[in-house]
Amino acid sequence: MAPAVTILKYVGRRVLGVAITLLAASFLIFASLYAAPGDPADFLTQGRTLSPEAMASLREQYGLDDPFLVQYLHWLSGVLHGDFGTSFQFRDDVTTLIGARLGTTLTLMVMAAVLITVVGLTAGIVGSLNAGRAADRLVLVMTTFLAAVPSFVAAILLISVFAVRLGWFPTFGGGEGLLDRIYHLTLPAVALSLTFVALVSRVTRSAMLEELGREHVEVATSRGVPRSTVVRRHVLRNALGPILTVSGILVAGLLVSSAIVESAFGLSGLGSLLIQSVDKSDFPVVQAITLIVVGAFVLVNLLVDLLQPLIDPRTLAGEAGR
Amino acid sequence: MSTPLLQMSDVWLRLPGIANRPILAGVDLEVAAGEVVGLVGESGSGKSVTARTALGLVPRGAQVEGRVLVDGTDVLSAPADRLRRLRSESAAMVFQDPRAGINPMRRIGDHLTEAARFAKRGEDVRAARKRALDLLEAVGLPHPERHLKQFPHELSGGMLQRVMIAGALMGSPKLLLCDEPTTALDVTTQKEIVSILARLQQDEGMGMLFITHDLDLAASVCDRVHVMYAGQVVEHASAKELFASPQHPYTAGLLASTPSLEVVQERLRPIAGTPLSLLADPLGCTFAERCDRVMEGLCTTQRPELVEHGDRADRCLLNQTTEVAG
Amino acid sequence: MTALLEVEDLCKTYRAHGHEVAAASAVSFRLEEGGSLGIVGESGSGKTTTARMVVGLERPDSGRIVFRGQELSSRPRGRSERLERARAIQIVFQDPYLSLDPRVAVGAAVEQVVKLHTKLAGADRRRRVLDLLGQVGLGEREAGTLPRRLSGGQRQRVAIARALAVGPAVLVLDEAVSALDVSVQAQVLNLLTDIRELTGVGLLFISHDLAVVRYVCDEALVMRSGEVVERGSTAQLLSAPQHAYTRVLLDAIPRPA
Amino acid sequence: MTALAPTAVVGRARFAKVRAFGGDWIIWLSAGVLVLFALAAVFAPLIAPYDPEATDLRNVLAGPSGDHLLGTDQVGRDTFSRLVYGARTSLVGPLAVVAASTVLGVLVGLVAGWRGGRLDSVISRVLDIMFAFPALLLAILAVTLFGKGLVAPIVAMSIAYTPFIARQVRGLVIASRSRPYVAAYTVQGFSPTDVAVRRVLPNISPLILAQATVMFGYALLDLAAMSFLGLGVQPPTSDWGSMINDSRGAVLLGEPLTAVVPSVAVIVTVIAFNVLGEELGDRIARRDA
Repeated sequence: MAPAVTILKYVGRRVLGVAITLLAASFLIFASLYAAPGDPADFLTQGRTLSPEAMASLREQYGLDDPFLVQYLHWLSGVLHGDFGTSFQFRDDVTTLIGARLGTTLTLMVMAAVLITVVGLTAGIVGSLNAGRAADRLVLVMTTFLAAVPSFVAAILLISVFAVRLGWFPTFGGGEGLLDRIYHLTLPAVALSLTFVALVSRVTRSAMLEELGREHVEVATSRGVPRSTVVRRHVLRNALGPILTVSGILVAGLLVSSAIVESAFGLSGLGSLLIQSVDKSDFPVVQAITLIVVGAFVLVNLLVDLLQPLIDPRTLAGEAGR
Repeated sequence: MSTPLLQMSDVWLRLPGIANRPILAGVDLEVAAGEVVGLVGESGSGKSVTARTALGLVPRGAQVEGRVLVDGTDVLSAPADRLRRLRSESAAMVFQDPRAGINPMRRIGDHLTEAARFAKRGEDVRAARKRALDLLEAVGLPHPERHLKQFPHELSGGMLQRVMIAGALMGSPKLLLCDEPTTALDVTTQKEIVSILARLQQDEGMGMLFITHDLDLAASVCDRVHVMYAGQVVEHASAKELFASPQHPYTAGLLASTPSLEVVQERLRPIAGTPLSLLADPLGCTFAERCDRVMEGLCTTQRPELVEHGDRADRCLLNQTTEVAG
Repeated sequence: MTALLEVEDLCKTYRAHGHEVAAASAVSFRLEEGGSLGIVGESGSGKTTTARMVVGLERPDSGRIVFRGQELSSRPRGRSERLERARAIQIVFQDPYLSLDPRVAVGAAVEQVVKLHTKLAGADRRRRVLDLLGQVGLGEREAGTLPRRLSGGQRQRVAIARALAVGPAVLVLDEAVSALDVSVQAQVLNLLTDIRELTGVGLLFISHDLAVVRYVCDEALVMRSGEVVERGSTAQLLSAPQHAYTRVLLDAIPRPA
Repeated sequence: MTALAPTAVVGRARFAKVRAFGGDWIIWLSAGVLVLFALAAVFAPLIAPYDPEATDLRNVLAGPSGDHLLGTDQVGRDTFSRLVYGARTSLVGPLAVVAASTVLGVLVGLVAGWRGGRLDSVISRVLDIMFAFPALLLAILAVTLFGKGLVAPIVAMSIAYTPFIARQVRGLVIASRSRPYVAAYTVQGFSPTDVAVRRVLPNISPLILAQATVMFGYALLDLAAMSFLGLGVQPPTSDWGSMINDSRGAVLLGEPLTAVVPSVAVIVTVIAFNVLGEELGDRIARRDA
């Protein structure tokens, strides 16, 4: 095993990188307010008449009379304390609004993630192990098709068939209690996952094929190691790195696609809140959700990075040299 | 003489869609216990494919004909299970590039003991580990205990090739196939690896097939040497005879092309042209278009057979016609 | 008398895996007009780093490269200095499959070099290109061919023709025949000998193969871990090696029993 | 022809590229579909039988007939005409995004990869930060700030797609930089800019083109999503994404045709772009193998 110093260096470098990225991202999101046409205060109120208290709290939160950098630091310290400000349309704490809707979105994400992992990986593995045969061609044709089906089309078609025509699933709503919620979220999760199933299975298939062609796989075979063992211990194991990396990048798309799916199914989650807020120019909410999505993406990828050395010991070898 | 460990007779291998000519065109080859047989030739001659075919490792889509017997088992028709047992117990292979041939994500110890743990059920893991330690020592690695826990990237190419050899010997094979085992290494490392291989071969009484493109190396390592060109064995003889009096123009050409350390050469006499393309499939002798002694009208229309002359053989119409004439 | 190429105390250190590796430490040698000098060594000996510094692909940490009495700058400024440096030294690399631009046909590859370095145009330029290809045994038929349609030996001939198109005084060959089959290698070795006689170009021939170096070169250096351990005429290096490492190297070369 | 090494032959035989669709027909079909849609977009006024925005409340959600080839929508507009006109907004948007992000990405990637050093570190760090903003999210943020319509999402997505091209170009350039043929150009006296722009760039451009082709499909999906969310193309202008959005009520009434028609158009176009991009990439890979 690599010395502790090396591991610490590796982890430290990644965590530092993530901190810089998050800081820069938060700055960009805050500064975007100034890219909007007009005075920030006018933009924020959009001609609405706010109560004097609300107006005061708005000026206070954004510190609109302070120098720019002070405004940013003030806002940032609020965010770090869990204070995302006040929503214009709901006249409520953004944090409270988001908290109320997080459950639906998280359940949806978890269900989609399970579908993507199980179906995507399986299809990719089956395809690669049968390269050139009928099963592989089927996987390729299916994934070519699914990768082109946008989540809102999938949503509409699933509603049309399974909710309207067959009546197996509800058309709208998030459900109450865990089981009911899962029942309500089944179609949305399927709609959300289709494209990603295709992408993950593509990546899995090509990573597996690449590993299958390696000489050490032939060496293992030449030594009488059974095929299933070779596939498990050398091919799949070695292919995990690239699969994980691509999956990490896909997380960004998944988070944003959930906005579409939630809108299509009338679910009350983070995504649909985002769209509503755009419609009402509710900047504090848009700002908060943007930051959460970016943060989630960055953290998931940090996790992927931290897992890499466990898969490929050479990852740390590069670090020792720095 | 006992039955050979490896016996290939009239082996053909075709790759439709990729090559127009057969990759192997009627290869005959025997390796007996305690014997080191060399296989030399340039790239594309079919040396590596021959060794892989001996273990039943044929490329997907390949059409194979002929008979390949390893230690009495017919490799080409053996069921998967029998083949697996043969690979883990009777025959093993050392590959050219140890960096590519050992899984970079697993420990050296895992590479060594894997076959024992997964190929044969119920094998004692501790016994496998003990044997791995012994073998690492036998191939001259300084810290066997530590190496077992290391990853491939922590070892040099020469050390890894020793690991590869130790891995091949884990199942105590009777037949060892070495596919250019030193080509990726420096000469000083090559010398060490070759002497390790020679010592182990003698100690264990293994039969060894030694593939190389280096004629001098083949001459120094092997008892008998087969020369391959375009998928055929064009000549074979004892190492000494082959280098002293090559009978096939290709063998002679190879020797004349090799710069020497001993003799001052005014000018090398290379073979003209380039090795036969996979897309070409000439009617006559595969070497005819490069041969400086080609007999027009004969060599380009007639495929020579491998004809024995005493304990050596060659595949050249020149030698056969002079024999008929004389 | 000034040498064609004089290399003085070239040093280059790399940082890798936390520690410093001296790829070349105080490498010095002289190549006379029309001479041929071999550099022999195993992997990691610094022979390729030396070659790359000599042709300007790598900046030495210290040391001088003097060409016909004039020091060559390690980072040429401006067009004329660049072209001047190019005309001093050219190089042929090891891998024939990677050393040619895959997009450019053989004739065009040579022609663009001729165009850069001469004022020749039209039919004159084409004649010059065919001349150069002819020198390496290639004809009009190959001129229109893309590199991927050529064999390894043919590609290496093109690489040589392209280097000669500059009209260099020194040609560096960095393991230029190592990747070739024996029979093809012999063809290229003979070609190099012919070109040296014909054009008087000085050869800096880098190889791990002592027998090949002996065939091509009058003199040679033996390198190990970035240092020159021995230098002398190739005949003397082989028959009476002075340094222990040279003897180890010679001893390791397989000879027929 | 090249004499292949035997091991190379073995490797190729075992893993000869398997394609979903055998033969070249799929490429021609994809190209044909795209040309067809492009022609429809250009000649929309000549092809469409009706004004795509003309409503006819006496004839809503009609099935296909001689009068209305693909039926009508919930306010009686001719679906076929809207499909044909919709090709304009649906294709022009992605074209703008892909063109802008490719030019920008090539520029940034080439500079970073070729110059290397500190400049490269800074650019790479900036690209990392940009990667954290998914294209759709940036488009949504842009709409919040600049208002609904096509312009804000197109600008935002052009920026969001840039790092994909930039990172690819940077990687390819760094790989090329150590290639002997590039070193040879340098040694022969060609100027660094000349080598980068006129020698290296043409060699990697087929791969960039392949990537851009695939990106076109994604850009189309993202822009259609914006229109579906009501944030992109605004009514009554027709667009495939907003057509699907408009059809939601009809779907719930059990009339899915108005949803199916634009959906098929989106899916077929994206498949065509993906197939073309992947085939292009494969061909380059096989050529270089």
